[in-house]
Amino acid sequence: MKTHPKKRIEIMVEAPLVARVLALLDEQNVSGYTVLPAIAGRGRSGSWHRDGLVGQAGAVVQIFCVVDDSRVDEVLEPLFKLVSRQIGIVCVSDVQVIRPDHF
Amino acid sequence: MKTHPKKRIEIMVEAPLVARVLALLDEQNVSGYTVLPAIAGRGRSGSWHRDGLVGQAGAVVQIFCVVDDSRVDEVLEPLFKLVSRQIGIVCVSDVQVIRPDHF
Amino acid sequence: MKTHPKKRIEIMVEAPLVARVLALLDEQNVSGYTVLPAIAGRGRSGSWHRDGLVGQAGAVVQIFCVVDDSRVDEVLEPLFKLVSRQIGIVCVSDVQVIRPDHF
Amino acid sequence: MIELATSNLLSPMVLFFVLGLSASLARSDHSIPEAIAKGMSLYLMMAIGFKGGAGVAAHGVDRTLVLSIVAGLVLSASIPVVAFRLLTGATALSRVDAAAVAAHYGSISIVTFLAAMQALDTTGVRYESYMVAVAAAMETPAIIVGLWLARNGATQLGRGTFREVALNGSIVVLVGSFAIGWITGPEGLKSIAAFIVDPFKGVLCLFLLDMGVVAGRGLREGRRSLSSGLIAFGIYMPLIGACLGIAAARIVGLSQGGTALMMTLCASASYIAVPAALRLALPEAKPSIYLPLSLGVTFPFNITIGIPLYIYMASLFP
Amino acid sequence: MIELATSNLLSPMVLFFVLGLSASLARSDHSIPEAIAKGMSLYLMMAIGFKGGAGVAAHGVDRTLVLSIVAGLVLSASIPVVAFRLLTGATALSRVDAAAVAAHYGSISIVTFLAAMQALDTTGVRYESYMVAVAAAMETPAIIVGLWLARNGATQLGRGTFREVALNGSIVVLVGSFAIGWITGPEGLKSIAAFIVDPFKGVLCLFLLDMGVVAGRGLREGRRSLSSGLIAFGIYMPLIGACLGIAAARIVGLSQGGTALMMTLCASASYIAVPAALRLALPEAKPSIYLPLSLGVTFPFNITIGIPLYIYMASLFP
Amino acid sequence: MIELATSNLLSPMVLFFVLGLSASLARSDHSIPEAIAKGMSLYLMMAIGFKGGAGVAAHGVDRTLVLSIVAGLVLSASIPVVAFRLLTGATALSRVDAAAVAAHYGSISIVTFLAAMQALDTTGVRYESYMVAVAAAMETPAIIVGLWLARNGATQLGRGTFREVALNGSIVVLVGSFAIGWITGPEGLKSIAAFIVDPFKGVLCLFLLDMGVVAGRGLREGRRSLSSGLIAFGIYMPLIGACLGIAAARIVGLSQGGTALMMTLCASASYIAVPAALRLALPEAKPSIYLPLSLGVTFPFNITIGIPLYIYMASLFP
Ligand SMILES: Nc1ncnc2c1ncn2[C@@H]1O[C@H](COP(=O)(O)O)[C@@H](O)[C@H]1O
Ligand SMILES: Nc1ncnc2c1ncn2[C@@H]1O[C@H](COP(=O)(O)O)[C@@H](O)[C@H]1O
Ligand SMILES: Nc1ncnc2c1ncn2[C@@H]1O[C@H](COP(=O)(O)O)[C@@H](O)[C@H]1O
Ligand code: NA
Ligand code: NA
Ligand code: NA
Repeated sequence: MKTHPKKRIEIMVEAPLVARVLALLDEQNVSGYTVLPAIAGRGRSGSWHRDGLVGQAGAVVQIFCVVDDSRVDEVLEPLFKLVSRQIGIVCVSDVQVIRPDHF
Repeated sequence: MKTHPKKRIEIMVEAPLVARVLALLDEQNVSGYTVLPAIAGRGRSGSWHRDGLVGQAGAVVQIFCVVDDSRVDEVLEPLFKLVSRQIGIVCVSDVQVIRPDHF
Repeated sequence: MKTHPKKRIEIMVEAPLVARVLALLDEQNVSGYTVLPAIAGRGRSGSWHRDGLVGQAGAVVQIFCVVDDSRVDEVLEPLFKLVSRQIGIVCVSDVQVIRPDHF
Repeated sequence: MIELATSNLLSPMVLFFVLGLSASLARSDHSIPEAIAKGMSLYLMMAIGFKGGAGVAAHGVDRTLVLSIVAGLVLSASIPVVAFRLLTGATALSRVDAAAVAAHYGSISIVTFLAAMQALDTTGVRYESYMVAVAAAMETPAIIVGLWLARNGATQLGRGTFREVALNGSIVVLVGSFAIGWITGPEGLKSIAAFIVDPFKGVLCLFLLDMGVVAGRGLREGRRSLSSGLIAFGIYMPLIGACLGIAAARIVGLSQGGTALMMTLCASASYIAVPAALRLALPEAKPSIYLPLSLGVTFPFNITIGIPLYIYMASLFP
Repeated sequence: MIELATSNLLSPMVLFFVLGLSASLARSDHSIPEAIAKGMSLYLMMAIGFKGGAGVAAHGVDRTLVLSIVAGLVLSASIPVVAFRLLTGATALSRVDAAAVAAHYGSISIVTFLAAMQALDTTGVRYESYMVAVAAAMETPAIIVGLWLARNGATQLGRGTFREVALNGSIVVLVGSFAIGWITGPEGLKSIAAFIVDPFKGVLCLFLLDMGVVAGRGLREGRRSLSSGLIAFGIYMPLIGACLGIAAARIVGLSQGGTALMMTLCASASYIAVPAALRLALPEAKPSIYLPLSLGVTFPFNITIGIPLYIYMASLFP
Repeated sequence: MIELATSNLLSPMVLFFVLGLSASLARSDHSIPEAIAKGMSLYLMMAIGFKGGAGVAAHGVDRTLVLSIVAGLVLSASIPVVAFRLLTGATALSRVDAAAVAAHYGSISIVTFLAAMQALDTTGVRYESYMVAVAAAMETPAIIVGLWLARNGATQLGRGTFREVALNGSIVVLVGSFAIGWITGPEGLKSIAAFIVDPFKGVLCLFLLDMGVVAGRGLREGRRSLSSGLIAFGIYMPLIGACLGIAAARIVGLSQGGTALMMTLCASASYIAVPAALRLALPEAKPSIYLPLSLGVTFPFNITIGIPLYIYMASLFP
């Protein structure tokens, strides 16, 4: 099947910040995004585990967003500004999609 | 370590359809697949959030499946037919595995 | 934005083994990792489903870890030794990151 | 009537619902984990089914039981036809979307039913314990009729889909618990009453808090996707359903409380079983129409205003 | 006996289990979230531990308590040897797989134990409250013996693994709650009885519904992976265990109820602690054999037929 | 005092907390799913709020209520200033980190408050039912003052952040349930007492087991990241808070029980609302300092030693 190259932006960000990241993605008019749960992790700022927790602090959530190559920079720049002081990481990778018009 | 190229097919599909997608993957004799939960998202057909929900409608789930390059088209074609009218997206990306015989 | 190539190691491993895999990643001094939940799957050793389960046996969990290219082999070798007899798979893929010093 | 409405509106149950709804509309980050919502729903299904079954064991099966179930099946199958006519006449919905919405109004919302039972309990009006079986019977027929309407008279519900619909989790627990309650009778009920009877109302309050949050989310979505004609439909259709319900209840010979419950069943719209079934069998129908309408408009209307109204109407024909 | 069996089979508890099992075999999509299942399990462990400890505080420690625990340890360590012999003799399992299965039957299933206690409560037979401590004691020895059998006499349970096994969550809650119940005594029990005593039976019913679903899934898997010889083992091995249990109980001097519980412990097979431990310490053993066997065959057998049988057998030696 | 301390330390509640803490420090894999922890927290908020509101409905509003809330607001805003001075003087924390820690100690921990109420109930000391409203009032002011301290007097709490903080889930449920309890009064309370009153203490025990595990995790993290000066602060700061609390309570004219609760509120440190708010409004403050300190040091101190001490101190001024 014919597939078309796109970019997958993946954002690991602390839970209290999720609403802001999603608002930013909405502003950038990305075609869509998905939020995935995570249960534990470790990074420079220590380790965390969701089990037994009630509050949001100390948790990290994953957001991914498939966008067109041409839009990567537009999205990354404000995103990086938003999360640069926060706990988390941002990765970009290549994916192929079937319906290019969808993104 | 020597690694071998494979393809990772990733399917975001609305929850009521999961059983059908898995049945299709079984039929296609893929070597395996994994279903991951998602907690929220937005796409062309609006936004959704799992919190507080009892029913399956309005939720999207992620399924991924690592297959050999040679099998991608075989799997994608019926898959695309199944999900084309449904809410969701399909992406394909490159991965490397250690044990090629496993897939 | 300028991005830098890294590798994403992805480990699907049965839940009872997670603590050992994380301990190994700690020993290898990777800069971080994240554990993601999974809800169901199928592989050579049969299918599984988390729903309704109390125990850990029969569940598979996903761990991912972004590392520098130069470190992939160092991490993969002991990792493969640890999980080779267990249920699960290991994949490696390319990603781009913004802050190379982070990894 | 005013008194009844006030006492309903000021019950903990409805107030918790309003709390959840307001929090959601004020965009509070309040949220109840999916697992907890499912756990409570499971508990409520188990409790309501068991109590209903034990009630039947205590009072025996009579002709009214059978007639009520038949009436329920007929209503669930015919209300979608009425709704479909109204929708194709009064709104700009496509045939498929109109049929999808219609299916929701023929089927039922168990939580609305529970809230009505609780309101009757509070006011001391008695009702037939087998009404929960009527509720279960009304869940599915509307789906089949809805698909038939969508396909212009050509039903296409495959066997696989049918099983997926008929064996969906909550129906299994509801009907199964009803059967177990019936088998073990009042004795069985007594042995687990401290779990399924005593805390029931409190759990329902917490569940309605959650439902308020979810309904508020639906309402927010709906503000964007629903026309005013559709929103009006979400309010007058329950009233039409309730009228059909009262007529059927009188023919069947239900008690005053049973009549109010039958009206509630007819007035309520599904937002769990039918949407899931339609995503499988009628994917071209837009969930962004039927979900907000059922969940964000009709459900809050029934919980706050509908239920006391139906109880009042039922009391006019003693 | 017949009466006992019928009353057990028609108890809400067993009927909910059968409901879950049937739903699962009929491939209903019914499912209970993992978090809810874990929450219920936690509750049951806490309740049963606390009640046991408070019981010991009320009745004091006697010689039988110590003897029963010793008997439990010995049985947990010796039943795997018997099972291993039978398996290597009567089935085509590899040494490692036979040892893995054997370890499961030496260890215990707490839910089976709870169901037996509930059945005794219903029939009014009393039992020693410290039996829950015997249950806890029997959880681990079988694992060590199983590994020893697998490695041909060379145990290789590293210190890390041992801690992982011994400190697994449910043992900690069970033993900890027992200790707290003991310390705070009947006074402490009274203060939280509305939580851990009154709704207990109802929660157990809901949990057994879930266990039925899970067992049904195991059974479906097992149909593919288990030979008929193994399935037979899953049914006669509990009976052998029960006989060893009755002998030990009589030597120790347990009451009639305590005897039935000791039999149940010996007859039941682990499906939580042992599988997790073996995945760590004996990864070459195939979980597709031991999990379906323990969960899909022995567990349903014990819940439906085993328990009334053991109670009956215990009543023959007053 | 000794007696009070012993009876507190040997209560099921504290013992379950110690069980969780020990299991966590022994690195047991014991864990309670996030959803269950959230569900229990929701239940406790709902129950405590409702009971408080129903209490106010029964006893009426008086001058002390208003004064207590004003006192709470003032304390919540001024304790961070005291804490900030101590931290910048006695530890090597940066300005921003000191302000962040200070904000935690001005705000409150609801679970500590619940444990104190339960301890009072056990010893039979009465308290004002509106204290839960004081608790709610004390949650937020400390955050604003903390940010002001961090920014050197220039508050920068955007409107968005403010709404996120003020409408956070648990405050909404607590205040909402308080309002509903007030509206529906003792009548409403009676109707759901079997859910929110009877099992309350048991649920609190289970929740404290969970909190023990979480606190143990915090303690383990803290061993690495906290200086001994900070750990000392985590123990003497609650005592300073309690002294401020007792002074305020005497001025306002609270009862003996109310005084102990006010002291507990002042002594306790937030670990839910404040950390989340600070991650949004003050991301440069290190959570690896404030979380372990509040959760791993102050919280266990208050639960085990603090609460009986505050109750004792309050009893000295009848
Ligand atoms: N190299 C990595 N690979 C995978 N996940 C990471 C990595 N680094 C950080 N994370 C995740 O991001 C969270 C925050 O990272 P940090 O800001 O480095 O503390 C961690 O707790 C992990 O869950
Ligand atoms: N570009 C995207 N990136 C990530 N997830 C997406 C994207 N588009 C859609 N999704 C996910 O797929 C679901 C259905 O998409 P749609 O069919 O466009 O409504 C959304 O709710 C998202 O969870
Ligand atoms: N090809 C695959 N694609 C995605 N997930 C897989 C694949 N193979 C195995 N898995 C996952 O890894 C688990 C263990 O695999 P196995 O060791 O093959 O039984 C499975 O249950 C799946 O969850
Ligand atoms: Na209806
Ligand atoms: Na056994
Ligand atoms: Na404080």
